[in-house]
Formats: sequence, C-alpha cells, structure tokens
Amino acid sequence: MSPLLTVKDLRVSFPTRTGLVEAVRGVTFSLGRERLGIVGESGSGKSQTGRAIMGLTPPHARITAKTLTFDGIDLLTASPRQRRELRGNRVAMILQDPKYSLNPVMTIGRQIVETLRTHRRIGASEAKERAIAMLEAVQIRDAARVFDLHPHEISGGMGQRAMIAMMLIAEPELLIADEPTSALDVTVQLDVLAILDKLVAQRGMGLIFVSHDLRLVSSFCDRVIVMYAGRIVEEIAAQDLRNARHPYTQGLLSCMPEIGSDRHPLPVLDRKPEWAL
Amino acid sequence: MTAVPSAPMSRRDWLLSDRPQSRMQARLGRAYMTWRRFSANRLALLGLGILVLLILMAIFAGVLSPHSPVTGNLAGARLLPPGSPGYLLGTDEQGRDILSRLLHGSRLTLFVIILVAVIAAPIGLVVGAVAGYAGGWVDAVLMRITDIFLAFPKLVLALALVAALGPGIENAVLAIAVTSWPPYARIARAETMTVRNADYIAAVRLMGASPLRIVLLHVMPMCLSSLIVRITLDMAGVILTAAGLGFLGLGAQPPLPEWGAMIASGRRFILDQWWVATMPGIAILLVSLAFNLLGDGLRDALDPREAGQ
Amino acid sequence: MTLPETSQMVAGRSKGARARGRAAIVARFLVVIVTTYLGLLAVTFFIGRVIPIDPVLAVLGDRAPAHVVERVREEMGLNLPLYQQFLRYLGDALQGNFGTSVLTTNPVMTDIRRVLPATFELATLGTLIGSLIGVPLGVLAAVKRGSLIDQAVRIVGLIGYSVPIFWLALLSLLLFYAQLRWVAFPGRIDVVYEYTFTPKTGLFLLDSLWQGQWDVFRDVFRHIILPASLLGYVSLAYISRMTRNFMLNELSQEYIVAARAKGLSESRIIWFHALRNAAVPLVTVIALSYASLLEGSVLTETVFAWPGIGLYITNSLQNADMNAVLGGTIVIGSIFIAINILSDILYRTLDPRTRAR
Amino acid sequence: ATPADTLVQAWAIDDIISMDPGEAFEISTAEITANTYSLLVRLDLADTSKVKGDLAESWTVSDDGLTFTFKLKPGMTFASGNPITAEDVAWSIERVIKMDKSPAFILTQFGLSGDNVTEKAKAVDATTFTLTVDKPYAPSFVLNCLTATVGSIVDKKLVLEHVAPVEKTAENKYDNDFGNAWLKTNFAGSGPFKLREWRANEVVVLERNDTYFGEKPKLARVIYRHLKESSGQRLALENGDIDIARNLEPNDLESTAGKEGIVQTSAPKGTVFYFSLNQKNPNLAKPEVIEAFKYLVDYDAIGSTLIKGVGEVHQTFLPKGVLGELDEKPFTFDVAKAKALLAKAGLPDGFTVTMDVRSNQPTTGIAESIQQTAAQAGIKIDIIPGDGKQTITKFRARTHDIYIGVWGQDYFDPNSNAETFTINYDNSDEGKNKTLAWRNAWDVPDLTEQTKAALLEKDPAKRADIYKGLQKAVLDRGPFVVIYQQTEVAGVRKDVQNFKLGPSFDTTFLGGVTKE
Amino acid sequence: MSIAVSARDVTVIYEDFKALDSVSIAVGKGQSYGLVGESGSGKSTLLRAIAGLAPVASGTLEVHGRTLALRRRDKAFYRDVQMVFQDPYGSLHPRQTIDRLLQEPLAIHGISDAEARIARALDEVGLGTGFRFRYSHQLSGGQRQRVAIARALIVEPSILLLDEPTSALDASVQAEVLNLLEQIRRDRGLTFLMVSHDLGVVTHMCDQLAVMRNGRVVEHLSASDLVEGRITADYTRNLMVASKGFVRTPA
Ligand SMILES: Nc1ncnc2c1ncn2[C@@H]1O[C@H](COP(=O)(O)OP(=O)(O)OP(=O)(O)O)[C@@H](O)[C@H]1O
Ligand SMILES: Nc1ncnc2c1ncn2[C@@H]1O[C@H](COP(=O)(O)OP(=O)(O)OP(=O)(O)O)[C@@H](O)[C@H]1O
Ligand SMILES: [Mg+2]
Ligand SMILES: [Mg+2]
Repeated sequence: MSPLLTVKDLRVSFPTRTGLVEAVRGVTFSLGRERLGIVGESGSGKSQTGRAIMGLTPPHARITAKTLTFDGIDLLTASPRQRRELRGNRVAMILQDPKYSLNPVMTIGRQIVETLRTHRRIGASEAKERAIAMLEAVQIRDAARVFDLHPHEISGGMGQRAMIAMMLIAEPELLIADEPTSALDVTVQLDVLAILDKLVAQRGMGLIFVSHDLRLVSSFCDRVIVMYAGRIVEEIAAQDLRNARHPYTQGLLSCMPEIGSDRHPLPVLDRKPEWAL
Repeated sequence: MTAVPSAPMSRRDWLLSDRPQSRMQARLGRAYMTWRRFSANRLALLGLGILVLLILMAIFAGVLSPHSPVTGNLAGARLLPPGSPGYLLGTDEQGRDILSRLLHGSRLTLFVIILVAVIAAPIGLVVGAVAGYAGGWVDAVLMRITDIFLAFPKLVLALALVAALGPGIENAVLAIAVTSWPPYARIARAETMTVRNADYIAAVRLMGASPLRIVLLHVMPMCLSSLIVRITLDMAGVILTAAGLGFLGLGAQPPLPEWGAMIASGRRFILDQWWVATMPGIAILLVSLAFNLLGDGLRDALDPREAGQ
Repeated sequence: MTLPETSQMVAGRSKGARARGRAAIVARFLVVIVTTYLGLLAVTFFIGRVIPIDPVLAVLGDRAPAHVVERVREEMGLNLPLYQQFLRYLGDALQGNFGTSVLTTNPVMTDIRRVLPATFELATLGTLIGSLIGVPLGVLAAVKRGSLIDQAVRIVGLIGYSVPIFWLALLSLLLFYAQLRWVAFPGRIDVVYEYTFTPKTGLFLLDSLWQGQWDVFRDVFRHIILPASLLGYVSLAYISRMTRNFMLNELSQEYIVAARAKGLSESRIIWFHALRNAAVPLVTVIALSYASLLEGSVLTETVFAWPGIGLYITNSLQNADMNAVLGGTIVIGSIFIAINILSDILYRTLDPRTRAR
Repeated sequence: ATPADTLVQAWAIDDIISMDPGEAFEISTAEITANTYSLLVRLDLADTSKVKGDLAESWTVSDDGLTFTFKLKPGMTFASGNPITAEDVAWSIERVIKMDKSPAFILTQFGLSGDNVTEKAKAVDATTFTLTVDKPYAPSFVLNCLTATVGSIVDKKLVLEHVAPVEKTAENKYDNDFGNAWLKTNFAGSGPFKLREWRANEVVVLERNDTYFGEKPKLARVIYRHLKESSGQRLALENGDIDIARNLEPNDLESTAGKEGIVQTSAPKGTVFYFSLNQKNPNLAKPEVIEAFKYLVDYDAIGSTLIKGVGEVHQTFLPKGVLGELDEKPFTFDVAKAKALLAKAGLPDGFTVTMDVRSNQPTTGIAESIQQTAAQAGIKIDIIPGDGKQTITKFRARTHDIYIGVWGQDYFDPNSNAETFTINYDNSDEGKNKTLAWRNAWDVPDLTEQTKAALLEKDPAKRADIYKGLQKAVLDRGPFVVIYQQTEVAGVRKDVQNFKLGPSFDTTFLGGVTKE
Repeated sequence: MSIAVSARDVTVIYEDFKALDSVSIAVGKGQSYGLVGESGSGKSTLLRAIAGLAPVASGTLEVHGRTLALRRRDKAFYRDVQMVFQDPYGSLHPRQTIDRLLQEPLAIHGISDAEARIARALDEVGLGTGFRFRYSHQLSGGQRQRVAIARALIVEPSILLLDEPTSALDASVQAEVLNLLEQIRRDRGLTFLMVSHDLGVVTHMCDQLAVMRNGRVVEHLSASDLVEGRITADYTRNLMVASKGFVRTPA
C-alpha cells in the first residue's frame, strides 16, 4: 500500500534581520492511514513541519524538500490553486488555539458551512444540516444553538470542537492536528482527544498529531516522531517509547513530575550540542 | 560563569551583544537595534535627513540668507520671478527675497513644533496616564474634559483662542497645543489601561510601589513610544494648522516669515506670480512629509508589534 | 465522562448583565452628552468674554454715537455679572434658542439651517470619495505589502497628509477652473439658477435630482466636485493608511491561517474575512475623518467661497458675533457627539464581541 | 456666461449687517440702498459741490437759515404701489431719529430729537415737507447730509404693517421698533431697483422696480455675489462668470488691464488712508517725532506698487472732490531728515512702538513697508495684526501706539472728515465723542472751535478756506500721517455698458447699465 | 504549627461576577500548599486576593496572625509576601533591564547595598551576572521565570505566592524551575502557596492541597491522600484520571 503522505528531507527556513533561521532541517517520514505523533520541545519545528505540508507557511519562508507528495500529488510543483483545492478538502489542519483561530465576526455555523460550500456543490440548507450534524458528531449539545453563536460566546473546549468540525466536515483523508488540546483544561483535553480518535477510527484518515506532551502522544498515537532543533532525533512505535534510545527522548519522558513518584530533585535535561547536528 | 570573549569585538558586535556588561552597553545596544530597524527604512531616513536639514537651515539661516528676511526693496525688486539675479527663489510683494524668508521661516517652524510638542504631549501623557491608571471617577472626570475638547471644533477653538489672546506666533502655538492634547490623552489612557493590568505592573505594585511611582516610572514609559510616533505624525498637522492660522491672518505677525502666512499673502499673486505662494507651500509640504516619513519609520522601529514579522 | 460547561457560566452572566449593560450604555451616552454640552457652552461663553473685541461694536459698527453704544450694551445684557450672563446663555440654549446673529440679523438656528447643509453635502461627498477609494487602496497596499502598489499608496497617502490643503485648493482651482475649465467657479451654484432653483433640503445635489432639474444638477456637481475631491483626497490619505494598518493586523491573525487551511480563495480571505474584521475599527476611523471634515473644512470653504458652517463660524468669530459662534460650535459639537455615538453603535453591531456587553 | 438681462457683480459684501436704511452704515449697503431707495436730494454727479432733487422737485431755505422747505414731485409711488407723500418723508425722518441707530447722528446734529422731531420734520401737505434746524448752518452742509443713506424715504404704510412691539424701557421710550427688525432684510423703497433678497455673505439680488418714477433700469436684475478674494474675482471675470469685479487688487488690475474683453473703470472715493500716533505715548507726543514719521513713509514706492490703481498718494485729510480740499504733498521719503528730527527730539537711536494693523490688504502691506522704512531711522515697529473689530476696539479704547487704517466720509461734506480729524471736545478717557482726534488723545481746542464755526459759514468760498486752514494745521502738527486717498476700481466685461463708479459709495447707480 | 496565611470565607466579585465564593484555606508556616482546579476556577484570584490585587468583597485574610485590610497593604506586608506570576513573558517590564528590574524593589524599600544584593540574587537563581544587563526579550522563558523568582526573593519575603510558575514552560525547563523553587524553599524556610492545573506538579511540590472549581473549594486534602486515592469529590477524581494520559475506549 502506497503511503498517503511522503516527506523527504523537508527544510523550512526564514530569512530574518539577524540571518537565516532554519526551523525545519531535513525531516523525512511517511504516513499511512495511521496516527502519527510529532513531539519535541518548543521551537523544535513541529508546527512548521505541519504547516509546510499544508502549504500555510508565510510567503517569505523558503521551503525545499526532496519529496513532498500527498496521495501521489507532488505538492512542491502543484499550483497554488491545486493546493488550495486540497486544503480543507482532502488535507485539513486543526490549529492550536481556538480563541484565535476562529473568525470573531462570523458565527460558528457560517464558518463550518463555508468550508463545505467551498469544496462541495451543495445548497445552503443542506450545508446547514450537515454542519449541525457535524457539530453533534463532535459532541456539542444543542448544536442548532451553537451554530448561530459567535466564537466569543463559547468556551475554549467548544471552540476547539467547532474547529474540529470545521476541518472535518469536508471529510479529509489527512488531518494534521497542531497541539489541538494544549489550550484546554486537562479534563476537557481528553474529551476532545476521544472525539478525534473516534473520527479517525471511523473514517480511516491519516492523522498527524503534534504535541509537546510525550506521555499524551504515547497513549494516543501509533507511532511517534521526536524532533529536536528542526530534526528528527528518533522515530519509534508508541508502545516502545519507554525504551527510547535517544537521551533527549528519555529526558523528556522522565522530567515530568508524576503523581506518586517521589523524585526530588527532578531529573533535568542536559542538552548536548551534538544532538542538534 | 561566562567567559569574556578574548578576541577583540567589533563595535557592532559589542553593541549587538546579547550579554551586555554594563548599563551603558545595554542601553546603547538597544538604541542601536532601534536605529538599525529604523534605518532599514529608506524613506524614514529621507524624512530624518530633511529634518536635519531643516535644523541646519534654522541654525545657519543668518549665514545662508543672501538678503534680509524682513526688509525688502519695494521699489526695485518687487515680485521678481525665481532665478532673477540675486534672488534664487524670487521675491515677494514687498520685494523681499523668498529664499531668505524661507530660511528664516524654518526657525519659526521649528519653534512651533518644539513648543507644541513640549506643551501638548506632557499634558496629554499625564492626563491620559493618570486617568487610565486611576480609573473610577478620576478617569471619568478627566475623560469628560478630554471629550469636551475633542468635541470642540479644533480649528474654531484655535481661532477663538488666538482671537482671545491676540494674534501672534506664541499664541498660535498655545492655541494649537491646547487643541492637540486630547488625542494624546486618549492614546496614553488606552495604552495605560492595557498596561495597568499587566503582570509586570502587578509585580511592581507587589513591591509596594506608590501609585505615583508606578505611573511615572513604569506606566508612562510604556505609553511613550506610541506617543512619540503619534506626535511625530501629528507634527505635520501642527505645521499645517499653524500655516492655516497664518493663512487666516491669525498666526505669526508680519514681517515674520512664517510659511503659512507667506502663502496667505502670496496667494493674492498666485495667478501671475505663482512662486510667491508656491515656494512656502513646497517648504511646508516637504517638512510635513518629512515628519510623516519619520513617524512611519519610528513606528516600525519603536513599535515592533506593528512592524510585522 | 461529563463535560464541564464553562460556557454556560459565561452565557448566564452575560444574559443577566445584558439588560443592565444596555441601560448603562444609555446612561453613559446621556452623561457624555450633557457634560459635553455644558462644557462646550462654558468654553464658548468664556472665549466670547475674553475676546478683546467689543461685542457692541459688532452690532453697531465704529461710528455709532456714545449713547447708542451704552444703550445697546445694556440691551445685550453685557452689564450683568458674568454668571448671570452665562445662565442667560444657558437658559436660551437649552430651549434651542441661540439668539440672533448680529452679522446676518437672522436667528442663529436659521442661519445654521442654511449653512449646515452646504458643509454637510461637501463633507459627505468628500468622505464618500475618500472611503470608496481609500479602503480598496489600503487593502491592496496591505495585501501587496512592500510592492510598488504599496509604496505608491503610501506616497499618495503621505502627500495627502502633508500638503497644506488651502494651497492645494488654490493650485487645483487654478488648474481645473482657470486653465482647464473642467469645474465651475467657486460657490455652490451658478447665479443663473438663483431664480429657477429653490432648494428644499439645502442639499443641492439631492434637491436638483429630486426636482428633476438636470441642468441644475450638472451645475451643482461642477461646483462641488473639486472641493469634495480635495476633501476626499485628504480623507483618502488617512483612511487608506489606517485600512492598511488594520488589514495588516488582521492578515497576521491566526484565523486567516485557519481560513487558508479551509481552502478558501485568497480574494475571499482578503475581502471577506480580513476586511470584515478590519471594518470594525475602520468604522471609527471613517467616522472620525467625517467629523473632522465637517468641522475642519474652514480653509477649503474659504478658498471655494463655500457658504458652509466652518466659514460661518470663522466669520462670526472675527466679528465677535458670539451668538453665532456659540450656536455654530454647539451644533458642530452635537454633530461630533452624534457621529461618535453613531460610530459606537455601528461598532457594536459590526463587532459581535461588544454586542453582548 | 451671465444672462443678458442680469448684471452679476462680485463684491465683498460681508460688511452688510442690515438693509434698513435707517440703520445701514456700511459701504456695500450705501450702494445698494442708493439703487433701491429714493432720497429727497441727491449729490449732483456733474458737480459734487451741489445737490439735485430726487423726490424733491424744488426746495427753499428760509431767511434765518433754519427752515428748509421741500416740494415733492407729483405722482410718484413706492415699489409697493403706495403713493409717495410728504407724510412718508416726515415719518422716515422721525423713524430715524426715534430708532436712534448709528447713522442717526447725521440728522440729530441739526438739533432733532425724539421729542421734537414731529415738530421739526413735518408734512405741511401731501407734497410739501419742512425741516427745521437749530442753527443757521451752511445750507450745503444740511443738504449734503440729506444725501446720505440715512435720509432714504421709506414706505410708511408698508413698514407700519410690519412693526414689531417692543417693551418700553428707560432707554427706549417707544413701544414699537418702527419696523426695524423687518426692514433689516426686507424692502420698502421706491428706487430704480427692488431688493429681492439678501443672504448674508452670499448674495444680494436686486430686481427692476417697474413702478419707478424716474427712468426705468435697462436690466431686469442685478446680483451681487459675495466674493472676497481679488484673485477669485479676477478668475471669474476672465472666465465670464461675472460681469463686474469690484475688489480687484493692484496686481490683478495690472494683469487684467490688457486682457481681451475686459475694461477697467475707476473713481476716487472719499476715503483716506492714514496712520495715527497716540499722543498718550510720550515718544509719539513729541512734535519732532510726529514730523519725522511723515518723512518715513515711502509714498512713491507705495503709490507705484501696493496701491497702484486703487489709490493715489494724498496727504491731507479731505479727499479730492470735496469742498475745501487742499491738494498739497509736502512730504517725501527722507530718512536723513527724519533722523535729524529724531535727534532733535532726543531720540537719536530711535525707539520701539507697536502698530495695530488690520489683517487685510493693502493695510498689512503698507504697514510692513512703513515698518521697513521706519527701521531705517531706528524706529522699530512691532506689528500687531488683528481683524478689524479687534483693532478698532483697541483704537477706541486709546490703548494703541500707532493705528493704521482708513476713514471714509459718513456723508459727502467736508465736515464729516474735519470733525473726526480736528474735533476733540473732551480729551479725558471718559470722552464721549470718539473722534479720531480723541482716539489719539490729540487735544486741540483751537481747531475744535474752527471746525464748529465752519458749519455756520454760509459762503462756500469762506467755508472752504476754513477747511484748508484745518488741513494745513493737521499737516503741520497733527498726529495723523495721511498716505493716500482710495480709488475705487472695477474690472468690467466689455459687453457691459454705462457702468460708472460714483465719487462716493452711495453714488454708483446701476439704472443706466446695459448689456449687449 | 503556626499559620502563615489564612483566608476565611473570602469572596471576590468582579463587577457582577463572583470569582471567589467564600473560600477558606489555611497555610501553615513553612508549608507548601497547592491549589488545583480548571481554568477560571479562581485559583489566581485567590492568590491575588491575598496579595491585595483583587477586589475582596468580604471575608478575612491573615498573614502571620495579622489581619489584613481588604484592599490596601502596607510596605511591611510586601516584604513578607511576594508573588511569581504565571506568564514569564508578561511579568517582566519590557523596557527595563534585569538590573533595573531588580533595583526597583530595593529602591522602594530603601534597601542599601543594591549592587551586592542583585549579584547575589541572580546567582541564587542560577543566572550569572552575565544576564544582568539584558532585557527580558533577550531571555528564554525559563530564564525569565528565574528573574521573576529573583525579584520576588530580593526583598527576603517569608511567603511566596506562585501562580502556575511553570505552566508556560516546556516540560524540561519546568523541571529545572521546580527544582530551583524546592531548593530555595529548603534554604530559606519559605512558605509556598502554589497554583497549578497539573496534579503531578502539585503533588510533587506540595504537602497539602485544595481543589477548586467555579470559585469554590471542592476538597481539601493532603498530597499523600491524593497519591493513595483517598478522594471524596468526583471532580478531583476526574482530574486524577485525566492526568494519567489518554485511555482508548474500545470501540
Ligand atoms: N515567521 C517566522 N520567522 C522566523 N522564524 C520563525 C517563524 N516562524 C517560526 N519560526 C521559528 O521556527 C522555529 C520552529 O517553530 P515551530 O512553530 O515549528 O515550533 P514548535 O515546535 O511548533 O514550537 P511550539 O511548541 O512552541 O509551538 C522556531 O525556532 C521559530 O522561532
Ligand atoms: N479583572 C477581572 N475582571 C473580571 N473578571 C475576572 C477578572 N479577573 C478574573 N476574572 C474572572 O474570574 C474567574 C477566575 O479567574 P482566575 O484567574 O482566578 O482563574 P484561574 O483559576 O487562575 O484560571 P487559569 O487556570 O486560567 O489561570 C474567571 O472566570 C475570570 O474570568
Ligand atoms: Mg507550535
Ligand atoms: Mg490563573
């Protein structure tokens, strides 16, 4: 089975006043219809990897790759129009913070319907029905009411769910979730993950799950990529994470305080310069 | 401990060091960064250049002027066109050299600008910062006053004040200052309100600092850069208002070579002796353009938020 | 697992507060209006008293004999204590009576009803020109940031900011009237039509259209187009620049990325998502620029002999016709307040976030 | 282009504050009322030292010189259709006296007052009107005063329909306003034109009065369009948007001079331009300083530039064309002489004074020129600009140093100017008669007496001599430096015929104007 | 054990919103006390109420047995109680160098030998003097939080209020800061009142904790109770489950 997404030697760099910032430096992986986790500390290039695949990198950035294909389509040579037609339709991305990712002056419903009607020839009333159904699918109670609310009128958890609904309504084959729960309370976090998990299972999408929480990723995903300074330092199956070889991965795992384990002081990560090479 | 690098640093590296060794270096480094951001904007540099030129003109007006700015040759050299021998930019209806008048007029322009900035900005800053920080009835009262002045037609108020105080450049300045502080107060207040609840202000309050100290040392500096930008952008307006007052005969008194007044008296000749009104018009345009360019540049340099990525 | 509905808490709060909030808004508006009026009255009155012009002189001229001067001084109540004079002012003003203009001998309100439409028509057309051109230009500049278009818009805007308007007015009059003959002579309407045309609303463009007088409309248009374009240019400078700033701000927001992630076309993102958000603060900007055109067109009115309120107040002021100055100022102040309130309301309707509050 | 039956003039008419001839006292209203109202007698334009009848067919003066009897022409009507009778004349005079507005003094100076006016100005029968004065004044003086706007005859019947009641107070003894409020913006006259509309600072529209008793105007209407700017007027004139430009300044005159389709016409006016030195200022009170100032004006340069076409250098206070005018120009620009005088006054290094200058042209330009020339003798003049009302307020309070401005005749008689330049009844600050002499604290009891005496001199030649003496005195020692006499100019499009400016502001008649 | 900080029936009302609804806690001297709860539950508000930064409507606040006025605090109070904020990016003045920042409390309280104290304070939090003249934007999040801690410590308080001091930091940096805080507490015998939404962090740092929800305390319990699962409130149980990571429910 050919993979859904193939990424070979992806590089993203930003020219800035102080020189070239290399955010992603040669990332290679491929994805089938599975759940792939990308972890790493802040600034390690997780989001930029996701955005580069979506084609959402700011225009002044430079993107190169040996291969970047989605379902056989070469994304590097695809026209902007082609890529636009892919986005939201076959490839979707959930952004990190619902507070800022929803258009504040449009109702939730219109934003969801907009995705659908951009990609499908469909009547207004049918679109609305499907949007409400989608809202229900992401477990929003009273979906018809929420449909007419503005982003500021709903909680963060609901906003994130609306965001998921908005991105999934066109039934994409690949979903990139960029820290979809980090802005949420722990209890809400799990709800949202459960929804996501169910939808992936039902639809057979490929999922890239970006997070900085190693423990969460290991319990949610099938496979995990660990990034450090724009590179992949380790790729490992989720259940094997405990046995990770790379000291960085090990360090990330062990530095989190846990209920019941009495480690004083906590082990800290001792970054080695050679990791970044 | 960090090792002090042994290799001699270039001056630029020293300035840009992210480990400054002294207060001085830190401050200079910061200024240098601002300057670099600013000087990346070529138009802003142009604006600065024009203003530097203006200042030089004002300083050396006496040396540079080929003629007296106030005494002319009514009988012999009236309304000569530009390029007439001895009169590069021509002469006006009193037979005075326009170039000399423009040169000396730069002093008045600078005078107006500086005075307005010195009067209006602090009033606005203090009123706005106090209102924003204190909140409650203090805010309500101060903002009501500000609103009244805002609702007052600006030029009418200036006109009225000048009429009340008598025409003259000092009174024109005063009138402009009195009418131009309310927007500054608004800006300072808005800025203060966002800053007021910031954690770093809460932190200072938790140190036990008095409200006065907080407003003066911690809040006001935060308003300053947006205020400076706004003042710079407003300066063009100030020059234009001063010119407008001069145009209506209420600004500088003759024979002072105030540019607006020069346009006003020159406009009678605009049909035949176009240069009399046009030369000061261009001067005003250039200087206020310079201020606008400078303000734009300063905004990008001082206010990285608006500068984009 | 049950979901904690934090949103209900928030919603419940805002519902309770909504009614009170609306009352508070109305109360705030009232306080603003009342205090601003009182302030305006007081400031105007004060200025009227300190102006070193003998108000009697305005009524009588220089040659009046001494006893006439005395008599009129008493008639005008100028011999009363200052506070009594102010109370008199206040009482009359509250009844909408701003007295009689000594300069025109009409009740001030009558005068204003005549001159205000002139300014109103001019400023409105100016603002229309300014925003209809300025907003798209600003959007374009923001979208093509750093490009030639951006630079061009910037320069055009900066010059509009920097140019002395009376100077530009003179030059353009010279060019378009004297040289090219594209526009008509200063004033609102040709004298020829003084007889054939009776304005109803005072807005000549509308009136002539309404009455189907095409030649009058053409003439009025030829009169208004130049001053309106000049004012339009000034407001265009401001509006395009602010539009650019707002658009840049909106375009850097995360929801724009989200909109792209949805696969929307760039034009929809720009003109629908971003501009719709930028429109919220833009309303205030346009309103402010409109207000400033209404009150600040004295210079343009001077050059174009436009019988508007700016000119009216300036004239009255120079003649110590304080009734007229007071009335005019209050009217302009009211318009300013009204525009502010209107833009506030518009802001609230445009921005759903402020609607609940 | 303008309509063929309409004369469109551009003129600065922002001075108009009332169209009531009993109240109007402004330059623009003088011309407008002259064309819309009739007088008993008018200035004879052929010989301005005489008057001719307007409503009056003839008049006689009693032997004691106190009673003037006027016989009206028969069959005349007002524009309203009401007949013009001596009753209207009497009431018009009574109205002026009782309303007691600013110009009323022109009539009250003959001893008329609210209490005696019905006696002294009365209709004997339908066509006979008598006026009784308190002293045997020179008849020319009385008749000249009657040619002023204030002597306009209003339609009694019409005005009475529009009187507004007013409360009687200590200052006002009458229960109505004599139609003043109504007449401010309305019309009740019998001139060649009717006032159709006056919109302040915008326009005055006159319409032909078809019931006019004299020669009917050729044009159907006359429009005065308010336009302050000379350059604007010139543009409009050149483009044919107006027929006549009334406020052209020297440079615009010069450039329209040769223009195709435009002619210029001019007439000297009874207005003199001067500056005066407040005698309260000890420096300015020195006779040498006063004289020095007279040498510190570059008359020639000013004459050939700043006032070219709109004025003529003139140094005495009586304008040309007025009885007794002294045409002498003893002063020229002479810094050396001025310096010598200053040294004699003990001020060899000069001094500093202020000058209140109305911000208009040519006032500002002349002030600036004087500022420059005076500086050459060491006198530093600080110009204080202000608008008209402001400088006059100061002038009238005697708080100025130097005031520069114009004085126009109130009526066409030498007394008008002589009175203000040479009469000072009471030089204290409380002085009620704010003549120019008083305003400059120039205490001249001798000249005051002479001026008063001139009024009673019946022999025109002798009367003229008195005025010549007065002008000499002012030239010699008066704190007035008269610079020029105003010339009124108009730029006229060629198709306008018979437009003639009169010698005074109320003698520019438009009835005969035609357009081709 | 004497009580360092106590709050009894404290209610805080913002405009018309009750952010705290008669909350009571007592923190023993030298104790480390934790507050957990979801976002908006009023954790920060409680700290701010103690610090005098929140509008306390009613209730009693005591520090070292002294009752505090509800709004105003005297200078002595601020030498006793200091606070570290959640967001290291927002709690340092953006226009001031670290040096200037640390001088401020010394200047306010008129403490002499500023030079030495600043150097010592920076040392203590593991930042060399090399950081002294930097601006906050030249520091990483962890470094900023260290500066904030240094600023709090420079007036030598006995009580430290910690408002999610590590929630904005990466896990690896969080460990460093937590270690630093523990060490300081040990060295100086400080009393901690610490807020976190992470049960793991709270149990790691604190002996005693209160669980908050919707402006109320739902449960007081000790760290060992929590570890051993002696929980009464459902809500606390939910928190426990959530902190264990994702559990896939079989389809
Ligand atoms: N527009 C940009 N210009 C310059 N550098 C950028 C830009 N966007 C991102 N970077 C840099 O790229 C690097 C990777 O950023 P990225 O957003 O992928 O990190 P991340 O792993 O998602 O971190 P976080 O967990 O904080 O979201 C960072 O060092 C960041 O500073
Ligand atoms: N200044 C304020 N004005 C109005 N409401 C406020 C204000 N500060 C806080 N609140 C409200 O009080 C409630 C409690 O806020 P608080 O900051 O104490 O929560 P928290 O538990 O610290 O949450 P988080 O974990 O998000 O920091 C929130 O609903 C918040 O909206
Ligand atoms: Mg990221
Ligand atoms: Mg908090």
